[in-house]
Amino acid sequence: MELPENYMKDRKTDLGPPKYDQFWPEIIKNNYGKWKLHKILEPGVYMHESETGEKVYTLRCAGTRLMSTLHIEDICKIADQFCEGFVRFTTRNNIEFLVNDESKVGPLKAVLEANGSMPIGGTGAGVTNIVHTQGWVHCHTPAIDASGPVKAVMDELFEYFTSMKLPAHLRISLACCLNMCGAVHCSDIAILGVHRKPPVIEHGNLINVCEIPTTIASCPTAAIKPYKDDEGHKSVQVNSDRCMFCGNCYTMCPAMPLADGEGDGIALWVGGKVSNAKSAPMFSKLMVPFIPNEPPRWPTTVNTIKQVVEAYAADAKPFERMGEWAGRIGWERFFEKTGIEFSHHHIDDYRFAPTTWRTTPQFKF
Amino acid sequence: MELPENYMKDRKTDLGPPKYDQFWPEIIKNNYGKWKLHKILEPGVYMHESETGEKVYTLRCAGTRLMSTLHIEDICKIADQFCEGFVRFTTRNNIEFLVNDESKVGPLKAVLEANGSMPIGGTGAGVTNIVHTQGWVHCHTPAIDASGPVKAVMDELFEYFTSMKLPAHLRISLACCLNMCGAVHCSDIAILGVHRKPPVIEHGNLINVCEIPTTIASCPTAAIKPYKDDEGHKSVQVNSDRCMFCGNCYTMCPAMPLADGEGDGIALWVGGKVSNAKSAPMFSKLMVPFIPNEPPRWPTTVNTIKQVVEAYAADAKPFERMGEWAGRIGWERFFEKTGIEFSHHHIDDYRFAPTTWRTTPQFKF
Amino acid sequence: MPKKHPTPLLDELKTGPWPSFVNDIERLAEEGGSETAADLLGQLELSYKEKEGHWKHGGIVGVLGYGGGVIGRYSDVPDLFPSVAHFHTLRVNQPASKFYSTEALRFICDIWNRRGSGLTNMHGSTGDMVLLGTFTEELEPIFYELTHSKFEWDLGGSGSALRTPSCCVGKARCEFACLDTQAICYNLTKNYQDEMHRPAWPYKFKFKVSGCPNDCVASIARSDCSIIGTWRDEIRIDEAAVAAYANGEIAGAGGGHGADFKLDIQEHVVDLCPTGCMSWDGKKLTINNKECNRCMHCINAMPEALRPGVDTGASILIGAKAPILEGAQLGSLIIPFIKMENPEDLENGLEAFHEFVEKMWEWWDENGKNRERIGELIQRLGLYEFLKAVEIEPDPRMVKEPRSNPYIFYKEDEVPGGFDRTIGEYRKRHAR
Amino acid sequence: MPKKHPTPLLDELKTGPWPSFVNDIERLAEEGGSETAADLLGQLELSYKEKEGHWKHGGIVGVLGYGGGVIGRYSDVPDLFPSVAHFHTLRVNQPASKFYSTEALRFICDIWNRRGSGLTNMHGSTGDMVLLGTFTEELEPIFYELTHSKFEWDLGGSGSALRTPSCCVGKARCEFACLDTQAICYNLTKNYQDEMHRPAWPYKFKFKVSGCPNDCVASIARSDCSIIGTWRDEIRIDEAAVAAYANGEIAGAGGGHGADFKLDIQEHVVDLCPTGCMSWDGKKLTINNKECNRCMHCINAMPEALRPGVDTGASILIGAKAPILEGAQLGSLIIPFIKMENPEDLENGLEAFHEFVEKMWEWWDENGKNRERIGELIQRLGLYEFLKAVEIEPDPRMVKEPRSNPYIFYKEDEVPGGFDRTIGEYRKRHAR
Ligand code: SRM
Ligand code: SRM
Ligand code: SRM
Ligand code: SRM
Ligand code: SF4
Ligand code: SF4
Ligand code: SF4
Ligand code: SF4
Ligand code: SF4
Ligand code: SF4
Ligand code: SF4
Ligand code: SF4
Repeated sequence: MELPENYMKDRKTDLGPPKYDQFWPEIIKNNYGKWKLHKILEPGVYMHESETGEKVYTLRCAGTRLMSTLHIEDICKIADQFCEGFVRFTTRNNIEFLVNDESKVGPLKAVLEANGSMPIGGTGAGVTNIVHTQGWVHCHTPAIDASGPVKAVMDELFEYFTSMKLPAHLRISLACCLNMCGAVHCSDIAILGVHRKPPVIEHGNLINVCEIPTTIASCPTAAIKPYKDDEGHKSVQVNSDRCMFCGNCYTMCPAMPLADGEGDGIALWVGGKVSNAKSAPMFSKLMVPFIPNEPPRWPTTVNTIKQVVEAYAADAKPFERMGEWAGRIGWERFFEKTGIEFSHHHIDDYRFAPTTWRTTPQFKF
Repeated sequence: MELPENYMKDRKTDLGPPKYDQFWPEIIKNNYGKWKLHKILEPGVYMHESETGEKVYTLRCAGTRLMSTLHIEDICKIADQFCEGFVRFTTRNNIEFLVNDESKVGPLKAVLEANGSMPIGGTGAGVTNIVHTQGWVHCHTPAIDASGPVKAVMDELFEYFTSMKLPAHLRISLACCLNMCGAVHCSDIAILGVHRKPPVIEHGNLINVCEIPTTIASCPTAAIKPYKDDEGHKSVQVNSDRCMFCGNCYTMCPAMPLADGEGDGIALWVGGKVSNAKSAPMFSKLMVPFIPNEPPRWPTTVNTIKQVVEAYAADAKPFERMGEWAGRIGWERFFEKTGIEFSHHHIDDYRFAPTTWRTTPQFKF
Repeated sequence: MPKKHPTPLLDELKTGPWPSFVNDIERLAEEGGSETAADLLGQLELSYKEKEGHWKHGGIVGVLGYGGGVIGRYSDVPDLFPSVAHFHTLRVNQPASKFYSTEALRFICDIWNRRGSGLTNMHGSTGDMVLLGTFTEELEPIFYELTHSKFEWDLGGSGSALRTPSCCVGKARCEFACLDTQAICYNLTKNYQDEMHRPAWPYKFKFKVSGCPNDCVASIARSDCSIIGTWRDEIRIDEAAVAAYANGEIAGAGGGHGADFKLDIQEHVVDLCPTGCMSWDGKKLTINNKECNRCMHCINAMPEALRPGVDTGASILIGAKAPILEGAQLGSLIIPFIKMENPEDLENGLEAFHEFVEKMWEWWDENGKNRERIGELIQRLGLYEFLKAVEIEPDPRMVKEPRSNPYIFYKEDEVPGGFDRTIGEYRKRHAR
Repeated sequence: MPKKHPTPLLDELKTGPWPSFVNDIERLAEEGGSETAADLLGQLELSYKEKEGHWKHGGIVGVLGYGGGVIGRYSDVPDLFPSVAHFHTLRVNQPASKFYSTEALRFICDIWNRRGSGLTNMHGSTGDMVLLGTFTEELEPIFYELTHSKFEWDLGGSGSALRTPSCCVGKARCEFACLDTQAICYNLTKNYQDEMHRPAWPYKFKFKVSGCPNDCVASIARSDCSIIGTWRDEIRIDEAAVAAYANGEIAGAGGGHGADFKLDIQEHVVDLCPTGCMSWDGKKLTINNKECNRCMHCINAMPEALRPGVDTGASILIGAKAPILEGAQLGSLIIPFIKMENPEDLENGLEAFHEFVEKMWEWWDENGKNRERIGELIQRLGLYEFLKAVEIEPDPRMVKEPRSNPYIFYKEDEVPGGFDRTIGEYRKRHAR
């Protein structure tokens, strides 16, 4: 596009997104709201049949999410070749190619396989893409990288991406700090970046970049107090005993960074879910309080997840999500069967802590 | 006993209670720890069989709890006649007569029936005695009487005391104020005395009978503040908006009574349990926020309880406690089936309130 | 004796099938000639009219050397009802599980007829025999008579002290009992007499002992320290009796649902087992004991066929209480399993348990605020602080589920390099 | 182009079956000749070495008239990696449910190759297309190009504003959809453009729309206002298909457990129904729809035999969010059922819902503290305060169970006689 000289003049705002239906392939337009059933034909390949008798075939393949325009161009080429020039992305950042004829499935698969960067899978009772966030690629508050751990974990769990042999869906998410942009708080397995050192404070500069009252108010545990350093700078100080490393002060005040190579790392969570199928949605629960950052392939994290997935695969019943399984067998059994260690960090001590304590002698030896 | 002149001299203290086993009838002594099974033969009459082959027969009858020495003497006479001079009281204040021979059951029953004040019952899947507290008979903080409502309710539910046709145990408790000496917080049905007016304050006298700082500190919602009245008396005042009528201030300071004929009355609770059978213990939940005091027979309270018991009796499955029933059918159904009204007071707004909100679209129309 | 005060309202509580306390008090007033009973009825009638109680805030009364056991009570309308002007209560420590000889009961009645109102609670909610209503000057004489009797009665607890422990009937008459409930109750009461009679704590403390998870003394809801019998081996199965249940020869639930209740082993037992660890093929009942959580349901339903195991002990739950002030609490599981051997031996029985109890009290005493129950203190400082104080390792059995919030308070020594960092070092790597 | 920075650590992420973002970025650097991509890899390698991020706290950058849509970002090691000295992100509002034409995608790519890093997130966690990394001076040109294109792209939300709504694929390709998810999402986005682009609230606010309780867009966990499709009539049953499942002719769960998964209707469907409202006699599947809570499980398990009803609408849940600061929240059920008709009509569709939304925002705006999400405000002031503000009657469907604590705050007008009492009156009845 040719940019006019005064591009600030003729502005358009408040347009909102393009209307969705212009991006629908013919078969979707024709059968909107008429779908009758679906069948997953093989991992990553599923068919929806309409009341009109028409069928649409979807091939789902892995999206890295962090992707270059070159990769998008690859996607477009395939969509042009097979899908009337349309493609969609799923809510978990996979790529979906829709074709209107079964005969196109084979050739499309062949092209995707040939591409090498678009493995097919992620449907049904398996592991699909990991919802994740920015990590060291873009954000200023991360305790871990995002794309790196995701790649390492998915390499290890790849067989579950391309198969449907788990008891149920297994949804993994990653967020690089407690802000949890990955909304990992309701995932079967969650990978969370955590800081473990209180903010280090730039007394000489704080007053220039932060408002002291707002900074003090930002702390949920009231750990922050006003302070004047030796050189007379007005600043704040943190009572380390009360700091739980949430990072909210740093969000409000750039002069209080938390990041630290030794202090930061991963906490693993388990047993959350979002769907309302059978049981109501559940929060993820703490599984491993801390694993140090181990770039580039985070082996301890990867192996721990693998270990838990295998224990779940071996023991849960069909349709049983991770959290339903742990609930049924009891958390004492969960820790026993997965071989994960239980520590005092697993015992809640935040606002609703007492509601999580066991108030019955019902337990398993 | 002849009291010596100087009875303050030869004191004995720290004796503890008499040893229990001196009060055991022969058959208990002989079979202690050897009991093998029990059979409830009819409501209020049950037999325990020992590994030695011996059998003990227990007749349980209603205790009023508030009882005169004359009534105790009546009990003693019966115990002398049939039970080798022993008798016991249950944890719910019923009276138990134990006999060592089936042939004694009939005559003992006859004597109890003749007495008129010792109805037999209270076993198995029925209503047993109401655990209760002092009310207007002894305590200084009650919002209701205790013995009166208990009598009125038990008169109405009497058929369930003398039968075992409910789905499961139904345990009713009463406490005359939020101190809950009846520990009504875990009962199938609980009758609770509640105040609804903030304390009225005796400014002219407060400082003589209360410590102001302790009084202020006693309030869980920080509703109490220091105050000086027109006449210059140091006192406190209460922010009515923050008062939840817990009465803790009055416990600490006699110059702040809450009791009020119009303000006080009954809240009904439902669905608690103590035993660990099947489900873990549960708290009772609010059923009716308020019913005015209606002495002498508290008809609204009595009828409401009856109504709920009948709905439960008609709909619950065998072995299902009140709270298990409500949990299975859902609380929306509980209110529908019992005909009780749901109001905003039923929605928790105390410390753990958010954990009680429904976080799923799973509900019943 | 003619009726002293007319009681038209109370009179309406004289009819109906449930025994009438009004009749009983009136009988005491009339047949027993008790002025106190008559005045009590009079004052109660006034309360029924006004819908307000008429007792004053209790003053401090008691017996020498004890800080509790007596609840002071005065009428706020003493001119109208002078015989209840004082109406103090004595808590007499009941014998464990509340068996009495008639001799013992009559002894109490005799004192109480002479020196008190003749009215009692059999029993108070904590478990004491409650002697309801006497004057201040009678307290010491009553105490003398109680303690110098053949039975050597003593007072129970009140105030910020150990309260009178109580227990279920247990092995004395229950086949489910996994504990010597009376012996444990007696052991604790005798060992902690000083803690009971001389209030020295932030607030009250209660023990209750139930022989099995049916918890017939409601310990899990009503005692700071709940002791509940359980077992760690296998449920005993009598196969012949199982067959008899299946054939309808034995009424289910020990007859507790009526003699004609036909137990369906699948529907009423197996399907209701909370862990799903039972199975029934129409012939054989199988229990996967490893997965059983010992809830008691199957045993309750088939008491002639199933019995608790024989390697018995207790689960200890801490912190139950009524709602004042932070809301009611149930006991939290702290010791999943502990043997409770030789409680009859007051010196050497229950040593491990006593040690635990004393560590707990010490921590509470040091950290508790005025009127803070131990359960509330644990809520305030966190379960782990309590576990450290009583030297017990964290265990997943202590929680329903692990924490779901990410707010972990790491201590400095857990983090390599500690907490001390300088902004200079940081800025070397990260420009402003 | 030769490699600008050596990346031995990142190179280890090039192998393995999962697509490698390192390969992709490197390809952009090499094949696409992007300095930015090369510098990004260099800086990321440094982070991998030091285990610390190298981005500074974002400054305030954006486009004129908008308070959001751009996240400012600067490197804290700009001397080493000058091409990522600025690395701002644009959030481009995705089309509802994320179908694209290749033309549309290529248009974006073209701008981004010329004016940005060539790196994207397809998509961000909220749902936007995220264009990752550009310089301040490029922002307005990019915005001009986006808005003046055929597709009239616009930015999404950021800051204390309405965030970009998103939805599941819905009726476009899902037989379970009870809502026109895209139309609702579009309706809300279009109607609330001002709220999206001009942050004026205490904090962020998110809508997400799922067509059924499977909640494929995770709305109940991730949106302040979660709109979930449901129905209030009966589950449609195709008896022939039920028989086919019973005979093993159709793989269970839509084939999602593998083609060879044999569904056992009793074990896998009826026994797992959370309300126990189904029964199966080996021939006929019966659903007591009145007791169904529409969890979707049976439909998920037998999609060829069972379908949601046809009288459809939405359940509205409010308050979901991540843990900062009071702990994570799930949405709480506020409107059990509301029809969501004609969302295509931007003017007159969804009027009742808009009214609700605006009342909610008004209350939040008036009462919310800085950085307080609506869910936290409801926690702070109580659910009933919120209900009053949105004029919705309390309903037992809003709670898992009623309150169990006795602490009810009665208002003066609920109590006969009110709160004003005098001690004089009281003392007339009760002496001191
Ligand atoms: C494409 C997508 C919607 C979209 O708009 O993009 C989608 C599509 C389908 N979902 Fe989903 N779900 C999608 C994200 C989700 C999410 C959201 C998430 O994970 O963040 C959930 C909630 C997960 C959770 O509970 O934690 C989700 C929970 C379900 C469930 C409930 C499963 C359960 O057992 O709890 C079903 C039912 C089923 O699979 O039988 C379901 C079913 C389906 C069906 C079968 C619906 C249909 O008839 O077409 C679709 C194919 C399923 C499959 O992958 O096997 N979908 N589904 C999303 C694909 C994500 C991906 O790339 O992997
Ligand atoms: C006598 C007494 C113990 C005592 O030391 O005094 C006692 C005695 C028995 N209880 Fe109990 N329970 C006694 C109070 C309790 C309490 C405490 C309470 O209610 O305050 C509970 C907890 C109640 C609750 O959960 O709210 C209690 C929960 C049970 C249960 C569990 C029932 C359930 O379904 O949850 C059983 C099992 C059963 O009945 O099948 C049981 C069983 C029994 C058995 C069958 C035990 C046995 O084998 O002897 C006894 C006769 C039961 C009956 O009444 O049908 N007992 N039982 C108490 C009689 C109270 C009364 O006068 O009515
Ligand atoms: C007599 C008795 C009620 C009865 O009629 O049986 C009783 C009576 C009183 N209780 Fe209680 N409590 C009695 C058992 C209980 C129980 C039940 C139990 O022990 O199993 C509880 C609930 C369990 C618990 O401990 O939490 C109980 C929880 C309270 C509370 C609230 C404590 C809390 O932490 O929530 C108070 C308030 C207080 O301590 O100031 C209280 C206070 C009182 C006071 C002393 C009133 C006061 O504010 O000072 C009452 C004196 C009444 C009087 O004039 O007779 N009473 N109190 C019970 C003691 C008799 C006995 O020794 O056997
Ligand atoms: C880009 C994105 C992550 C991603 O990689 O996809 C993101 C990135 C940031 N989020 Fe987020 N959030 C993103 C979706 C989310 C989500 C998920 C969602 O919307 O479904 C959540 C959890 C749900 C929720 O809203 O609670 C989320 C919860 C947060 C929070 C915690 C909010 C809370 O109330 O708990 C913060 C902290 C804050 O606002 O200061 C935050 C803050 C941030 C900031 C602005 C960092 C900050 O402290 O200022 C991040 C900028 C990163 C960067 O440099 O690019 N972000 N953030 C997502 C937006 C992309 C998009 O528009 O599509
Ligand atoms: S989770 Fe934290 S570090 Fe990661 S993108 Fe969100 S705000 Fe940034
Ligand atoms: S990290 Fe969180 S807890 Fe620690 S000082 Fe900052 S705001 Fe407070
Ligand atoms: S419940 Fe309240 S009023 Fe009743 S006896 Fe206990 S303290 Fe007194
Ligand atoms: S009754 Fe309770 S809430 Fe009200 S002022 Fe007294 S202590 Fe405070
Ligand atoms: S608690 Fe158990 S042992 Fe004790 S009486 Fe009840 S059933 Fe028997
Ligand atoms: S005791 Fe309870 S958990 Fe154990 S087998 Fe019996 S019913 Fe099941
Ligand atoms: S939420 Fe329901 S309607 Fe939407 S895609 Fe998932 S299954 Fe289909
Ligand atoms: S939708 Fe859920 S609750 Fe309803 S019948 Fe199916 S499984 Fe049962």
